Amino acid sequence: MSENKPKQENLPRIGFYVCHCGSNISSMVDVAAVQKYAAGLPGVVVSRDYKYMCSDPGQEMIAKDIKEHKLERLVVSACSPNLHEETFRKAAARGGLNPFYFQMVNIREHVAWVHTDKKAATEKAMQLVSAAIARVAFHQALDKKRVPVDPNVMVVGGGIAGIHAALTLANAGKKVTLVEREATIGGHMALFDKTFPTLDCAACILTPKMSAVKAHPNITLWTYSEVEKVEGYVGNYKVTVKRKPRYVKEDLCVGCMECIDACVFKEAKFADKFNQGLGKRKPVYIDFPQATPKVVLIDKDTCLHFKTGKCKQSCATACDRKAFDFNQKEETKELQVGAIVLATGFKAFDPARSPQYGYGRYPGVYTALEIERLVNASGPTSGEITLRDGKHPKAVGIIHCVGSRDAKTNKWCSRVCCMYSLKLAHLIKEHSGAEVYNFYIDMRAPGKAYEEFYDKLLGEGVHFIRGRVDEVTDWAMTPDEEGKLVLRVEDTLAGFVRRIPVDMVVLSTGLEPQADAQEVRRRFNIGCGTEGFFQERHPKLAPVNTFTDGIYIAGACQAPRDIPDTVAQAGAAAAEALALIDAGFVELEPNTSHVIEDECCGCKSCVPLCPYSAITFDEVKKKAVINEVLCKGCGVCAAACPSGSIVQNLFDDDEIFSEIRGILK
Amino acid sequence: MPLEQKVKYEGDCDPEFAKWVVGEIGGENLRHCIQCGICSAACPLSLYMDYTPRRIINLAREGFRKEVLSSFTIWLCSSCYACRVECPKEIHITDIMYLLKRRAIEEGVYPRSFPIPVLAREFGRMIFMFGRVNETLLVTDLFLRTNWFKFLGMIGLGLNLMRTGRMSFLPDTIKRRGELRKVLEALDAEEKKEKKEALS
Amino acid sequence: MNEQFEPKIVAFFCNWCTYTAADLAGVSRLKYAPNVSVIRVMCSGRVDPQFVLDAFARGADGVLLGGCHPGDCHYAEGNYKTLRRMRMLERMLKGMGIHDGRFRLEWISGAEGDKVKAVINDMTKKVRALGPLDLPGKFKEWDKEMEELEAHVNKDSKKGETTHAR
Amino acid sequence: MKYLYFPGCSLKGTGRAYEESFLAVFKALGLEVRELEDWNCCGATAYMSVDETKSYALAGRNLAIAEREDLDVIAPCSACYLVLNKTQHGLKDNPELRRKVVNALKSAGLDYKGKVRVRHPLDVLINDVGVEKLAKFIKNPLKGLKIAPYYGCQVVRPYSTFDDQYNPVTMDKLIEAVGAECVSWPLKTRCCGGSLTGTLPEVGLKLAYILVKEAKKRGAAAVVTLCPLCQFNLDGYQDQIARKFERVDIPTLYFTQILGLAMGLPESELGIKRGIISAQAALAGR
Amino acid sequence: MPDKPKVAFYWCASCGGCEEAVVDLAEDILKVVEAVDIVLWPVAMDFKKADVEARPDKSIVAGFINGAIRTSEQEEWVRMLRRKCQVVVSFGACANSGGIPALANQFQKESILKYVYEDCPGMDNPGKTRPQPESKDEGRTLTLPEFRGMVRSLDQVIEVDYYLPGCPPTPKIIMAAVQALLSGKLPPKGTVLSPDIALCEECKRKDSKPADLALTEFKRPHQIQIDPEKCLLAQGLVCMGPATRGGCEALCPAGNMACTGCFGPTSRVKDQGAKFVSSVFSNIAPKEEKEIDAVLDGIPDPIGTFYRYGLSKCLLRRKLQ
Repeated sequence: MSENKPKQENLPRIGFYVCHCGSNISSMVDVAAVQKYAAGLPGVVVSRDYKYMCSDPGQEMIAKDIKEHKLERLVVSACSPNLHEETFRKAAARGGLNPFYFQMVNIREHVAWVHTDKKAATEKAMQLVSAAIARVAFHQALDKKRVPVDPNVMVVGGGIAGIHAALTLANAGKKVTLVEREATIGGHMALFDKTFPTLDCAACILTPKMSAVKAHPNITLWTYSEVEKVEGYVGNYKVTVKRKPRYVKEDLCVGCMECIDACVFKEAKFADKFNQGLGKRKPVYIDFPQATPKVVLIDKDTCLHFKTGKCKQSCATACDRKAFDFNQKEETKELQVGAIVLATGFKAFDPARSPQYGYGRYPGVYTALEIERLVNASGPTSGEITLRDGKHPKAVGIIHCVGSRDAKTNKWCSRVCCMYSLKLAHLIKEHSGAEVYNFYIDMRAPGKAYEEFYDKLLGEGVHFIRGRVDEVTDWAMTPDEEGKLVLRVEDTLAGFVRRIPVDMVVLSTGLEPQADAQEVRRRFNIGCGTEGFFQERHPKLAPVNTFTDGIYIAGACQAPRDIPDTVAQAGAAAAEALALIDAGFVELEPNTSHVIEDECCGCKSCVPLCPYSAITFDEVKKKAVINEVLCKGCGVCAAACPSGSIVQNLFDDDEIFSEIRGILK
Repeated sequence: MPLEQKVKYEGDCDPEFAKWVVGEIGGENLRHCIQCGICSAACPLSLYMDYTPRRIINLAREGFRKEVLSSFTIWLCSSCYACRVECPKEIHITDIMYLLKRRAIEEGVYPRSFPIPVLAREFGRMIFMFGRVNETLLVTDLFLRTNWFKFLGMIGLGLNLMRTGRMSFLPDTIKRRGELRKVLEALDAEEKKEKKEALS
Repeated sequence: MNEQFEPKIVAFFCNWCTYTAADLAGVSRLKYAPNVSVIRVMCSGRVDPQFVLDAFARGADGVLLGGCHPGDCHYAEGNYKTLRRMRMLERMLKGMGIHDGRFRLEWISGAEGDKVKAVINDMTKKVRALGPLDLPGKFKEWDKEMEELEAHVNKDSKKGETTHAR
Repeated sequence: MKYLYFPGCSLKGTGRAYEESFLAVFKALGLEVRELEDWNCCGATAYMSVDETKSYALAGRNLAIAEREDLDVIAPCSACYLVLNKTQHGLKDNPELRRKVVNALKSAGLDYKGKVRVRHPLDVLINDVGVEKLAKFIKNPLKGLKIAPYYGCQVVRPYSTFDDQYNPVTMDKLIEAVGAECVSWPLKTRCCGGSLTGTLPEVGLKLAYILVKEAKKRGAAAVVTLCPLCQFNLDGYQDQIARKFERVDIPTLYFTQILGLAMGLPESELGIKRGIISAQAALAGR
Repeated sequence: MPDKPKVAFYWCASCGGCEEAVVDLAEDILKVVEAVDIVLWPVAMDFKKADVEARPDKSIVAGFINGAIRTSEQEEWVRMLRRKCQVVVSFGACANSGGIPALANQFQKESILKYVYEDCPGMDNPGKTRPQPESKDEGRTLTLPEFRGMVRSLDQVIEVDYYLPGCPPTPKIIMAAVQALLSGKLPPKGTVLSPDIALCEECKRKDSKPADLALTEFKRPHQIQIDPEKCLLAQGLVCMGPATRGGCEALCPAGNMACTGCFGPTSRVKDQGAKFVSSVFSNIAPKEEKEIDAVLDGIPDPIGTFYRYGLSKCLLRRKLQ
C-alpha cells in the first residue's frame, strides 16, 4: 500500500543533459524541446543540451554544474548506456557526486536512429527522459566491489590463433594452459602448403611456433582434450577439462614412430583424417611428422586390440620406453584461471550440401583443403597434382564461393576464399602446368599485397571468368567435352553462357562455425551471431571481447579471417587478458542484490533461483543471505521474493515502478 | 553493318518501372541481385536469349523498361524454375518473367514474330469459354492465327496423334461455366474499382 | 478517417540480448514504430509480474518482454524463470479480460536486430487493431457511479430516514 | 486409402495413356481414386502470363471444390501439380491476393481455406504405399530393361515436397522396384522444351533432342517420365527431331505404365500403344 | 470523570465473521467495554442512523468498519462515519482489499443479476422480476440501495487511517490495535496493524521447507494425505504464506490447511497475487512450455486462488468486459 513517489519537497536536485550527438540525435529528435520539457519536470534544477555530451567540454560542463548547482542526481540523454554509461559516471565522480546517482537515457540507438517521424520520436524521447528523471530520485550511493584476479590463463584451441595468444601470454610471464581437441596443435594452418600472398611455406613459419609452445616453461599443453565445464566469474574461473586417452603415455613417448612400423597392419589402410582422406594411416599413428606434441596415439575404432582383444600388441613391444597403456582412461582435470582466450577456429563448408557440384559423385571434384594436401610436399602425393585415377589434369576449374554468399547455405562472404583460390591456382599451375580457370563472383583482395597477388596471377595466364558455376556435369555436348567434367557458367562480363571442360574441379569451400559452436559458447556463457560465429562485444571497438568479462575471442571462431588478421587478433586477445590480469583486481558492477534481513521471513523461495549459489540460508538466523561477490546482478531473486524483501541495486522496485510511471505519465 | 550508338542516358531509364517490379508478387528480392549469373547458367534457354536472365534482372532494376519488355528473353522462359532454385539471393526469377510478360502484353510491346503471347491470350479465352483447354483446338487455333506455314509442318504430328487416339476435336467443357465466369468477373469488377479509386 | 490510434507499449528488455539487439537495430539504422519505450533490466528474470500489471494500470496498451533465447541466458537460466512465471501471468491476464497479444514475451538474441524491428512493428500493429486499453480512464469511469449517486444519496438523506431494506 | 484426382486437360487429351495407366495401377493397388467434381483447367504456365489474380482464382476454384472433402488431391500432370501448389503458397504468403481471390470465389458460392494437400502420384506410391509394399504386387519384373528416369521441371521445382530438387530419386526407386535398371544420367531435371516445341520449334525441338539423345547415349532403352507434356515432347516430336538433327527413336513411357506392366496388367489398360515411338521393341528386347 | 472515548463498529458487505472476531476477544471484551463507549454496533445493539448522524463531526474517536463496499447504502454509511470519526480503521480482509465478495469483480453486474434472478438453479421467477432502486407501492415510493458495478475496498471509497488484516483479524491483533488507540501511541497513518513480515516467519513448518524446491505438480487438499509437519508448499499445495503478511501465528498451517492469503501482502508489495505468482512459479521444475503448462493446469482457478481476498486491490481492479 506504499505509493512509490518521493515527496515533492524532498526531491533531490537533478541535473539533466541532452546530447545532439552531432546531428545523429538532433536530426530526428527535437533536442531543444526535450531540454525544455525536462526543465519542467519535478526536481530538475538544471537542464541543458549540448552538441557532444561525451566530449571533454560536455563532461566538464556536468562536473561544473554539479558543484555550482549542488546537483544531487544526474541524467544524461544520449546514446546507449552500453557505450557511454561509464563515461558519465566518471564525469559525475569528477564533480564530486557518487557515480551511481546517474541514469542514462538512450535516445540514439533506441530513438533517433530507428524512427522516421520527428514528432513521434521526440515524444518517445520525452517519455524515456521522464522515466529516467523519475527513477533517478531513488538512486542510492553505491561502491564498486573489487575482487582479485587469478593470474593464470587458459587458451582454448591450438590453431595459429591459440598458439600465438598462448605464446604472447607466456612470454609476458603468465602461466598458460593451452587446450586442444585434436591430437596435435597446428589447426588448419598445419594443412597448408604455402600461404598467400607471400607464398611462404606454412610449415616453415608455423612449426617453430608449435615447438615454442611445447618448450615454453610457462605453457602447459593439453592436446586431445576438451573443456567440459566453466564456472565462476571474471578473474576467477574454475574450468573442468576432459582429457581423452591416447593409450600412449605422453611423458614417455619420444615420437620415434617405431611402433607404427611394428603395427600388425603391415599396410596403412585406414583413411587419414589429417590428409582429408586422401592418404592412409595405421591404427597407431601420428598426424604428421612435426605434430606437437610429437606423441603417437591409437585410434580405438580401427585398432585390432580394441576391436577383437586378440592382437599381439607388436606396437607396445616395439616401444623401448614402455609408453603404451591400453588401459588408459579418460581423465578429468580442473583449472583455476583469471581469463580465457577462445580460439576454436572454423569448419570448412561441406560441399555435399551443394550437390550440383558433384562432390562425391565425380571423382575429379576436390575440396580446397584436399588440394592443399595434394600440393603439399609432405602430403599424400608429395606435392604432385594427381587425380584419383592417377592421371594428371590438363585443365582445372576452381569454383569460388562454394557454400558462401548463398541464402541456401551460408549468406556471408568467407573472406579468405578468393585469396586462397588464387594461391591454389598458382600452385596448381606451377606443379602441373594445367590450364586453370577461376570462376568468381567478385574478386575480393583487400589485404596488404593482395591485389598485387591477383595481378601476378592475371599475368600468369590463369583464366578468370566472372560468374557463379551452375553445375559440374559429365554431360558432353561436343566431342571436346567427352570424358571431361563440364562447368556451365555465364561469363557475365561477356554476357553469354559458356561450357568449360576440365579434368579437375576445385571447390573453394567457405568457412563456417564449428559444428559444436553453439554448445561451446553456452559452456562459456558467450553469445553467437545469427550465423553462429562467436559474438564480439562491439563490432568495432571491442572485437576480441565478449559480453562475458574475462573471456576473449580470437581468430575464425569470431568470423572468417585469414592468417595475418587471426594472428593480430590473437595478440589483441592476449593483450586484453594481460590488461585484466596485471590490474590485479576487477571492479564488479554494484548491481547486486541483497536481502533486507529484518523483512525476510525465511521462506527460501529465492535460494534455488540463484544460478551462482550466491544465496544461502542462514540456519541460525533463519534468513536468506546473498553473497555479493558471487552475485552477478540478474535480479531474478528480487523479482521473485514473495514479500518484496530483496533489493537489487540500480534495479530496485521503486526505480522500475517509477520508470513505468515516467513513461506513462 | 550500320554503326549504332550504344550509350544510354539516364533519361532512357524509368525508375518507376523498377519500383513497380519490386512491388509485385515475386519481385520482392529484385534489388538484392549480385549479378553472379547462375540463373543464366542454369537456364536451358539462355543460349537463345537476347539478354541473359541476369541481364534482364539488372536492366529491370535500373529501370530500362523498353529493353526489358521488348526482349525475347521473357518469352523464351519455359517456367522450368531452374533459376529460381539456384538463385543465391532467392529472387523469384520465374515469377519476374511472368510479371514482365503480363506488362509487355498490357503495353503491347511484345515481339510480333513470337506466337507465345498469342498462345497465352487464346489459352485464356478458351478457359473463359469452356473452363478447360482442348490442346488440339488450341494449337490449331494458334497456328491459324500466327503461322500457316508452321502448321503444315505439324500435320505429321497430328496424324500420329490421331493414329494413337490422343487427339480430340470436341471442346471439353465444365458443367458450371457460370460459376467460373462469376469468379473471373468478380475479379474484373474488383480491378475496375481499384483503378477508379487510384484515379480519384 | 480519424487520426489513427497510436498504442503505448512498455517494454522490458534484458541487457545482454534484447537490449543489445535493440542497440544493434539502431546501429543498423533499421526503422520501426515509435510506440515502444524500453526499460532496461539486467535479465528478463528481473521482471516482476507486478511491473506488467502496473504498466497496464498506468495506461500501457501493451507490454512487451524481451529476453535471451532459452538456453542462452547470460545468467544461465533466468529466462526459464521468466517463462514459467509469465506463462501463469498470461493465464491471469486472460482471467482479467486482458486480450491476447497485449502482453507478449519474445526471445531476441543480441544479434537479432531485425527481430526487434519485426516484433515491435508486429506488436504495434496488433495492439493498434485491438484499440486502446486505457485502464486509468476506465478506473475513472468505473468510479463515476459513486459520484453520481453520492449526490442522490445526499439529497435523500436530507429527507431523513428512508425505507432501506437490509 | 482414398484420394481425389485432378486430371487436368492433358490427361484427357494427349496424355490419355497417363490417365489410363494411373487409374489402372491405383485400382490394382487397392487405392480409391475419385475424379474431382467439375474441375476446370488449372491455368498452366500460359495463363500466368495473362492475368495473375485470375490464374490464382482458376486454381483456387479447384482447390475450393476439393476442400469439400477431407482428402488429398492427386495431380499427375506436372503443370497442374505446380500450379495448384503455387496457388496454395501464393495465397498463404500474400494476404491482399488471398483477400481478392477468396472474395471472388465466395461470390460464386465457393469457400477457399487452403487446407488441401496437393500430391503427385509418384509421391503417393513411394511414400503412402512404399516400395516394400509395391514389391509384393510385382508379378512380371522388367529385368534387363534399361530406363532413363526423367523428372522434368515442375514436380521437383520449386516446391519439391517429396524429393531433392537437384538429384531426385523417387522414380529411380520405382524403376528398381519394378526390376528394371536405372540409367544414371545428369539430365534428369533438365527442361524438355515445354510449350516451346509448339510455339518456337527451332528452340523447343533442340531441348527435346538433347534429352532423347543423351538418354540413348547412356544406354537407355526407354525414357520414363511423370509429366504429360514431357512425354508429348519426347515422344511426339521425334520425327521432327530426325528431320532437323538425327533420328534417335527412343520410346517414352509413363512411370505408371512400367509399374502397370510389372504388375502384370494388360498393355491395353495401360495405353502402351498410344506411344508414337513404339515401346514394343524396347520391352521385347530386354 | 471525563467521557469515555466513543467508538463505532460498522459492517458492510461481509459475512459477520469480523463481528464474531470482536466477540472472540472473550474476557478482553470487558476491558474494551470498560474503556470505551460504543455508540454504534449494528450487530449487537439497536442504533438508528439518525442518532449517529446527529453527533458532531469527529466526535467519535474511532470507527471500525468491516466488509467490502458494494451498495450505495454502504457508501453513504461509510462516508457519514468518516465525517464523525477521528480515526477510521479498516477491519478485516473485505474492508482492506475486497475479500471474498470482491471475487464478484470477475463478473459484470448484469451477468450477476441475471444469474441470481433468472438462471440460478432453484430460481422460480417467470416474470424475470428484479429489485429496482425505486418502486411505487400504494402511493409510497420504496427505494433500495443501488447495486454497484463492482466491489470496492473501504479505502477506495473513503480515506482510511489504519488497517487490521485478516479474515477475520485475530483477537491478538485486534487487542493490540485497541490498546494502541487507547494509549495514543499510533503508528504513521496508513499502517497495517500487523507485523510487516511474511507468514513463514511464524510458521511451525518453516524448517521443513527444502532449500531446493522445484515443484513438478500442484495438488489440491483432497488429493493428498497432508503431512502435518512438512511445509505445505513443498507438498504441492498452493500455500500463500510466503506472500502473505504474518500476524495470525500461522493458524491455518497449524490446522493442516494451506494459507490462502487473508492478511494481504507486506508493505513492500503492491499486488499480492502477482508477487506470489512470481515467486512460486519461478521455482517450478519444467523448462518447456508444454510441461510448464501441464504444471499450471494444476491450478484451475488462478484468479480465485491468488486473489481470494484481494481482487479489489489487484492492480487491474476487476475483469474487463
